[in-house]
Amino acid sequence: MGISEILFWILAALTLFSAVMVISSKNPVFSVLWLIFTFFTISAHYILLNAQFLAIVNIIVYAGAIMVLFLFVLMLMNLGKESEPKKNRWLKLAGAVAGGSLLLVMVAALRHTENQMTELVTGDIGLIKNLGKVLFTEFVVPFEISSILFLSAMVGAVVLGKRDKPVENLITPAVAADEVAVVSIENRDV
Amino acid sequence: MIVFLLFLIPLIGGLVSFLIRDGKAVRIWTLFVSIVLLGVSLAANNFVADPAQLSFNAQWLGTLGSSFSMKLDGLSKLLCLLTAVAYPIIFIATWKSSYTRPNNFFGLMLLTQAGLMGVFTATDALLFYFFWELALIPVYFLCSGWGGEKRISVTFKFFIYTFTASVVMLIGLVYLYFQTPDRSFSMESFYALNLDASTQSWVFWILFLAFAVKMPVFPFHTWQPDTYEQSPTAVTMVLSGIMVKMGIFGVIRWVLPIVPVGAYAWGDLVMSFSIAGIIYASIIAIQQDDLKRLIAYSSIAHIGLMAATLFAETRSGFQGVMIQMFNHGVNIIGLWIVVELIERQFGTRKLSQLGGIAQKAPVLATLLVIVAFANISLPLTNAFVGEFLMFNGIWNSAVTEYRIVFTALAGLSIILAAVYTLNMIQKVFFGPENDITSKGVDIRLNEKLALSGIVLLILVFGIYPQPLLNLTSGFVESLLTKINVANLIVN
Amino acid sequence: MNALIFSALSGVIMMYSGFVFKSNKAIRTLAHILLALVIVANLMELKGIAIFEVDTKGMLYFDKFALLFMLIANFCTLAFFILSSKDMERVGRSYSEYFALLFFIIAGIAIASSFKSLLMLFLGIEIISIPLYILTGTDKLNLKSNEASLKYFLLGAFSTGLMLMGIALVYGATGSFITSEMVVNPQFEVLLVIGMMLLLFSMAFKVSAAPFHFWTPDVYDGAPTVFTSFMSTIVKAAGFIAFLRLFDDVFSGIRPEWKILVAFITAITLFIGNITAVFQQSVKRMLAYSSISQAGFMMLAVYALNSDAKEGLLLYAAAYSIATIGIFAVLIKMKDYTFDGFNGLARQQPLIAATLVVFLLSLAGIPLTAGFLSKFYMLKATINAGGILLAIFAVLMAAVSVYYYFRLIQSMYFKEGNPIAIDISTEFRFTLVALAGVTILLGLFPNLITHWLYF
Amino acid sequence: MALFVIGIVGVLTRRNAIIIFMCIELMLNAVNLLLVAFSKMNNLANAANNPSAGSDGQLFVFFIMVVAAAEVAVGLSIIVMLYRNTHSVDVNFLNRLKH
Amino acid sequence: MKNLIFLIPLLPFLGFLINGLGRNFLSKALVSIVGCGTVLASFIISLLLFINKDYSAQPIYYFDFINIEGLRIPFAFQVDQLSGLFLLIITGVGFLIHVYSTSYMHEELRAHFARYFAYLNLFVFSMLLLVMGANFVIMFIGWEGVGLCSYLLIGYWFKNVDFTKAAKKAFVMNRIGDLGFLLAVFWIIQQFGTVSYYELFNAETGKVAILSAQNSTAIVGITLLLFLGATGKSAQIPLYTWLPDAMAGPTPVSALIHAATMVTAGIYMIARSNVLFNLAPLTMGIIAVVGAATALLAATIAIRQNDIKKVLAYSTVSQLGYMFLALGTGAYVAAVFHVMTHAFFKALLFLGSGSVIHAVSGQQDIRLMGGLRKKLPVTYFTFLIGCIAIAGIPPLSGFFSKDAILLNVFVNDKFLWVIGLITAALTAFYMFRLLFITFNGTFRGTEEQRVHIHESPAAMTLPLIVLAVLSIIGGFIGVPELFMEGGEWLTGFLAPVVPVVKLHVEHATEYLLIALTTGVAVIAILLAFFRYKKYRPEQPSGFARVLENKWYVDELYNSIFVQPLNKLGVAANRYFERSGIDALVNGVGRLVHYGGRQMRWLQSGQVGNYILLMVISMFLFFLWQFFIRK
Repeated sequence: MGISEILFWILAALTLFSAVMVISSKNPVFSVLWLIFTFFTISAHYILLNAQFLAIVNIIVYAGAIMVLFLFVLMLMNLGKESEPKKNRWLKLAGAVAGGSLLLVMVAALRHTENQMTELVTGDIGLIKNLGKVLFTEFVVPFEISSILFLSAMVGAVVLGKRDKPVENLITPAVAADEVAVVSIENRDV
Repeated sequence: MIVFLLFLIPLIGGLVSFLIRDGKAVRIWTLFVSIVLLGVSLAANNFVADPAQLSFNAQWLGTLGSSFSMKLDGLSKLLCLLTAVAYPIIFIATWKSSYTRPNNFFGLMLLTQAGLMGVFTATDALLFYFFWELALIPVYFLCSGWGGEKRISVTFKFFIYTFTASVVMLIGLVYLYFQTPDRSFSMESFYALNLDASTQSWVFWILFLAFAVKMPVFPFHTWQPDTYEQSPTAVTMVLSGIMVKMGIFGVIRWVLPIVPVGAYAWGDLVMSFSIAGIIYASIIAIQQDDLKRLIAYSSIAHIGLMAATLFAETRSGFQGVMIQMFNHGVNIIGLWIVVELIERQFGTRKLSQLGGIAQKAPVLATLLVIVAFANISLPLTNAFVGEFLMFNGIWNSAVTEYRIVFTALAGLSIILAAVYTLNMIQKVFFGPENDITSKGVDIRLNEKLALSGIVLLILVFGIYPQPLLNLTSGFVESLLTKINVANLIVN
Repeated sequence: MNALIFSALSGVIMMYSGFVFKSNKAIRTLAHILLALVIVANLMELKGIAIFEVDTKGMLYFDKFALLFMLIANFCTLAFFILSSKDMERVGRSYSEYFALLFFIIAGIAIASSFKSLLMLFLGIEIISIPLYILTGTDKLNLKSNEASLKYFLLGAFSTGLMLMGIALVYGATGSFITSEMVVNPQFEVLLVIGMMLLLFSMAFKVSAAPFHFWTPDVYDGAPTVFTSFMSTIVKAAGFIAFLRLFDDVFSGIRPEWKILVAFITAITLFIGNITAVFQQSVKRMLAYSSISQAGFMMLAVYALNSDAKEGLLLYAAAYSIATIGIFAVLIKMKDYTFDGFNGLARQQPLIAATLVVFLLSLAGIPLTAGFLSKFYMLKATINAGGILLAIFAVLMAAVSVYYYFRLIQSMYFKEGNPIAIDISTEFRFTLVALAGVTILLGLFPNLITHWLYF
Repeated sequence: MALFVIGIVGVLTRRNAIIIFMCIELMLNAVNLLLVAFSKMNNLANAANNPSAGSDGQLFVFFIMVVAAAEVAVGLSIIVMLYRNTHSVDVNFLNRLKH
Repeated sequence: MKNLIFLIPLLPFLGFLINGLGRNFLSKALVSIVGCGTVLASFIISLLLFINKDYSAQPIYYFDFINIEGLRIPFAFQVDQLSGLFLLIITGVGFLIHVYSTSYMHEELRAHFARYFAYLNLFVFSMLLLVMGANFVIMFIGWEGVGLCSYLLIGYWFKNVDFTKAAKKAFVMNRIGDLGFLLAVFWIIQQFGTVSYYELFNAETGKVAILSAQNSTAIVGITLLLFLGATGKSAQIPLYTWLPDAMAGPTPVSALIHAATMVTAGIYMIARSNVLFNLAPLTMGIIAVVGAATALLAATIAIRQNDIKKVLAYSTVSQLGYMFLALGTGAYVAAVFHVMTHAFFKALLFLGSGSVIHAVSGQQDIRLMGGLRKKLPVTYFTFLIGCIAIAGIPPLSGFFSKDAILLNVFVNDKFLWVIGLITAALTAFYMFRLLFITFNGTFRGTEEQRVHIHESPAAMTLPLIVLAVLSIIGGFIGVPELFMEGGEWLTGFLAPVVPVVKLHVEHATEYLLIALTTGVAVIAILLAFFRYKKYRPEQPSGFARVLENKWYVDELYNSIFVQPLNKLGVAANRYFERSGIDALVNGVGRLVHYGGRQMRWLQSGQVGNYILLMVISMFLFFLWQFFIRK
């Protein structure tokens, strides 16, 4: 059991723990914070898997941009306090049980292959240089296409936010943040 | 080519009549079209010998293995003739009935006729299905648009019932299509099929169901009395005079030759149900107070006999069924005309409210009595020949062990038919007049004309049925060959 | 590729047209012209003339099937534009943006119908979905619209998650996203199966097949009717094309694994769609359920997965889209969306009622309409694939569907009432009649569409 | 895998729209992680001679992030819009559309 | 002469058409001429045939009625001795009845008068078809035709609901028998492949003779079914109840039905197929027993009837029973002989009773008559002759035919002979009871009627006289050889159709029997004379009441057939049709509807539930895929 493996197990445990905290926190703000923590642990996983680029992007985009956006919206709506009414206990239980059983079934189905998944390897494909090359050669079409996606998301945000002044102001930065994120990624790649 | 005309004339005539706004003009136009069609049909039956003229073939839906092919053989000739004969009579008989939006009404009537002609002549299964529905849809609109009080729900039931059965039939046809070696919907390919016994037995049901509902065979008959009751009489005439024949026609053309072994295997069961239906419908008919319902149940009984005979698979039986299809069509249209006249004059169809009309309308009474006796198949009326041959067919059947029981039970119908028909005559025409009927007058010229036409047909084919028999004898021969050969192969 | 690029560009143009033109009419005209251009481009490519040569590295492949479907989709969109684009004015103020989003969706459809890489599938589906989330919510002051939008979004995102998981597992099992390069590692076949199932679920979600259909009625009902019209027809058909392609390209090797699953999903979809539609009082909601039931029929294509199924799916897409767009176009004009709201329409607007009848008959699958033949193709394909019981179940459900479609006919023709229909122009009538004509024409000669696949 | 299911459970059990949304993000991350792992695993053999082998998986992750970002933008704007109208983000409150 | 054969039925048919279509234009005189003339012409042709002995068993072919492969039914006539004899009876007696009717029905409206004659002609036509047909199917056409005509004529006064009901009853009862006939025809077709008499019964090539010996069940079946047909038409147990009710029609119609036509059809048919029946001893036995039973039963009922026509009607049933008794013992000739004599005297009696009814303004109840002898001398005298004839007093016709029957029965079965004898006594008794009550004593009707009583016009009395003469002399064509050298002419005449069976009876026995029969009859007459010489209405009691109510057979039929059928119909309609089958059909629809309503609850509108349901179904799919399927 090498060091990386020990690290892996620790990280995995941390990830799962924080994920559970995300869904079980009463206060949404804490949920967000736990989620950010989860993203960090996942990034750590990426590094373990030698995908450094993704690790960084993950932190920047997710933990940085997206989660801040979440937090922002939460604060805006003043939902910081526990505002969630009691959900039907049975329904909750049913949800948990159903999800749990799904997990069990899937894991059971996958049990032959489970071992394989934990094997870690090293390599340098995760490096920005290599990825960038591939992205702009082989993956250029999807890359361009994803711009359509963004355009539509942008238009959508505009459409949805247009009428009421206060909210419009709020949404626009969000779009801007996304744009920034994309731009930053592009810059980094190049 | 002439067979295509049989379909084309009513189609175009129907489409044109939608455009004629004037009520009078559209009546004249549709009558004209139907008479022209009658002429064509007669010509097709009598003067056209060239087989190329009697069939029509055009490329259509080639990729699906289907083509637009029609043919006039003995069976089709007979039924096309019936359709062609019935329409002018119906139009004449209902000349005085007023309809809102007459152009739509008559247009739909002619479209129905086109569909019927198509059903009777199509030799391609998919085309057959098309026409099957084409005949159904206009009828739906006719019944729902111009019918009685409860028309909407009743017609709806009728429509969904028949539609459901017919789509199941479609599955059967497609299944058969995949069994043909050349992947074709043509009748010849279907006839050439030789499926194994177990397949045949379930395919039989899939196909038969649609026809059973259409005929209708007990216990699929419950849509019928309601529908007949609620439909406008002209439509009821089409429904009962011609459309129910589609079911029998379907069995003859699309069931027996294709799945003979299936038909053989289930023949006893179907016969039992049909015959139970005869008795059942007759018993109920005796209790009916509504003229239309009474006739509807009587029709169920008659059709039950035909259905039972089909599965006896004898020459005499088939001949009987065929001639009876024609005759029953004529007779029941006659009955409906009478009902129409009565209802229009007196505003009621209730037996209990009528009576004594014979004094007020002796001509009507006389004509009705003749038609009614044709309905109970008195000798020298047309129906006797058919029923005689059919009973004989069942009696002499080689495919069922219970032939004697079947004949005897089916024979009860001639007694029960007498009971309800005479009941009807008695309650409607005889006895003293009452408040409702005392105002009556006798029928008008157009009605006399239509009824006399019917009576003439009844008597002519009652005394000299041979032309009709000859028309179908060749067809019956080939049908028997197909069935027997197939039975032999399997046994 | 032509159509994809043209439509994407058109989207961009429309996005800015709002700044240039102030009149809605001008925007509308522009949109029509652009769409016509897209269609021309599409036709050219179908004829073998490509304006743009783009090497997609095997990620997109514009074969006849895809192109033909795109053509159908574009034509239907054109019909939709002509019939209903004027009514989009009533939804909200961002008129040009709506068009932009619609064009983006068309681009997404182009991707989803021609993908060869799971990445493209994912992107295509997302490009279709995200604008739809937005369009659903465009009636901003209407709580129903808001609610529908959120539901759609949450559930859609959830299903995206499923889809991604599925893709990841398939990738794990095969080592590639490109469908032609997939090599199944026998060791991981179970991964492949799970991935397949997850993809199946998410695609079933996108095409609203039961039991993943729950969003459909709510969203279709809540969305502004104009957009419901679009999303329940063209978009759904595109989903099916993608579905069919996915299972044809990727999972045809493990067909025994999913055949029964698909059959089961098909059966429940048919059942739930039809049975629930029976009880609806609102025509709009009825159409939503009807779209579920129609989806059940289209699922048969996935089940059968043969050439009949492909031809049939194209025909089905055309028939179903035309009919539904036509009905929605009239529905939009009505004041009252319930069945009773249609009472007596035949008296007031005989022509429109007649065309509606054609559309309804087509949806119900009555012969002489395109709807019949497309259903027929599906049944044929199914029976060919051995699913005769499924076929019988399907037709029985089709018979149930007659019930609710004919209720509308009954309302229009056989009941008395005074329906309020607004703003019916000659152009509108003309287009409706033309669409009805197309429906019947396709019902008589389906080859008009299907022969393109082979010439 | 477990992460994925936790996401699902989260979606199931919470009724705050934003948290549900977050749980979905969690699911996406689980996928990402898995993809990266697979991209490694599948290219164990040829990692040495082909430097870009397995990059498709990682790029896919990249695209997922892109899409997720777009989704977040749209999703949050929808939530905000709804909040504007109802002052609630409770999904159970959303039952005007049913049957 | 043979060329004219087709005219025999055609003429009455033409008469029917002319009168039927022209009923609104033709005057009564014209109608009468057409009606009577056509029948007369037929009679003349029949007579010419008889005189020229133009009889042949070869069918005269006209056209193919039904011709399909394996079954050819030509429209052909066969006029041999048997049918020739019947032709004479039908057209002859029929003509007289027509003539009688011209006067009897004179008060009817013109259109109805014409209608009446049209029906009458049609009746004759049908009956002619029945006897002339060369095969069973043509016979069946006539067979049903007379049923139809009886229906029309019985219900002639259609305003009266009871009359139309009687007509209906007649037709339906007949139909029951017809069904038997029809089934027999099918069986014949199956067994022999033909329905032509010539091909079936011909002595040389007849298929019955060739094929039948091997399969006696079929023969028994066929004959039993044929007999069932005969019981319907000829009013035997169990289907006799329609005949007394058939009195609802005008009296001449009763005469026509009872005497000349319809009811004799059964006898004709069995005599015609004697070859077949001879092969089925079992059937013969049954026929004899049924015949005897009917004869006795009807006779007992007749004793206590008070309606003049009903007495005659039951007498007819009883006499028909006699004929069947004869048939059952193989005495076809005797049966036919009795048909003929019966035709004479029963027509006479009916027309006489018509004359009486006519005289007393439509009154039919004999309790309200009496003392008519003086007022209606012709009627009385002819009626008396009729009574003597039917009672079997020598040398009137009834004596010979009845004697022939009883002799045959005596040889075959002593017990049945005793019944026959009792019946003969009862016959004599009730006929003379009728005679005495009607004509003797004093008039018991209203004053108005009394004033009105008058003898009928010549058109009515003339036929009475002719028939009376025939009743007297008609018996001589069958005088037994015992009395006259060269007797049994009828047997010889019919020999080509009915093979001669020689009875071996001692002359002494024969004389004894004759004496016995006559003696019994005379005693019965005397009894009747003393009892009813001075009739006073009396209340029936005990057994008499049972008789007056006809043994309650109608009520029995009503409660075991008619009522259950009606109840079944009501039940079927209400419970099975509406709430059974139809409810099932509608139930499917309702189920769908209900299902739709329940399904809606799945669509709760809650996102959480949606996802939960999705996840659960995913879970189930996984479970199925990986754990259940394998």
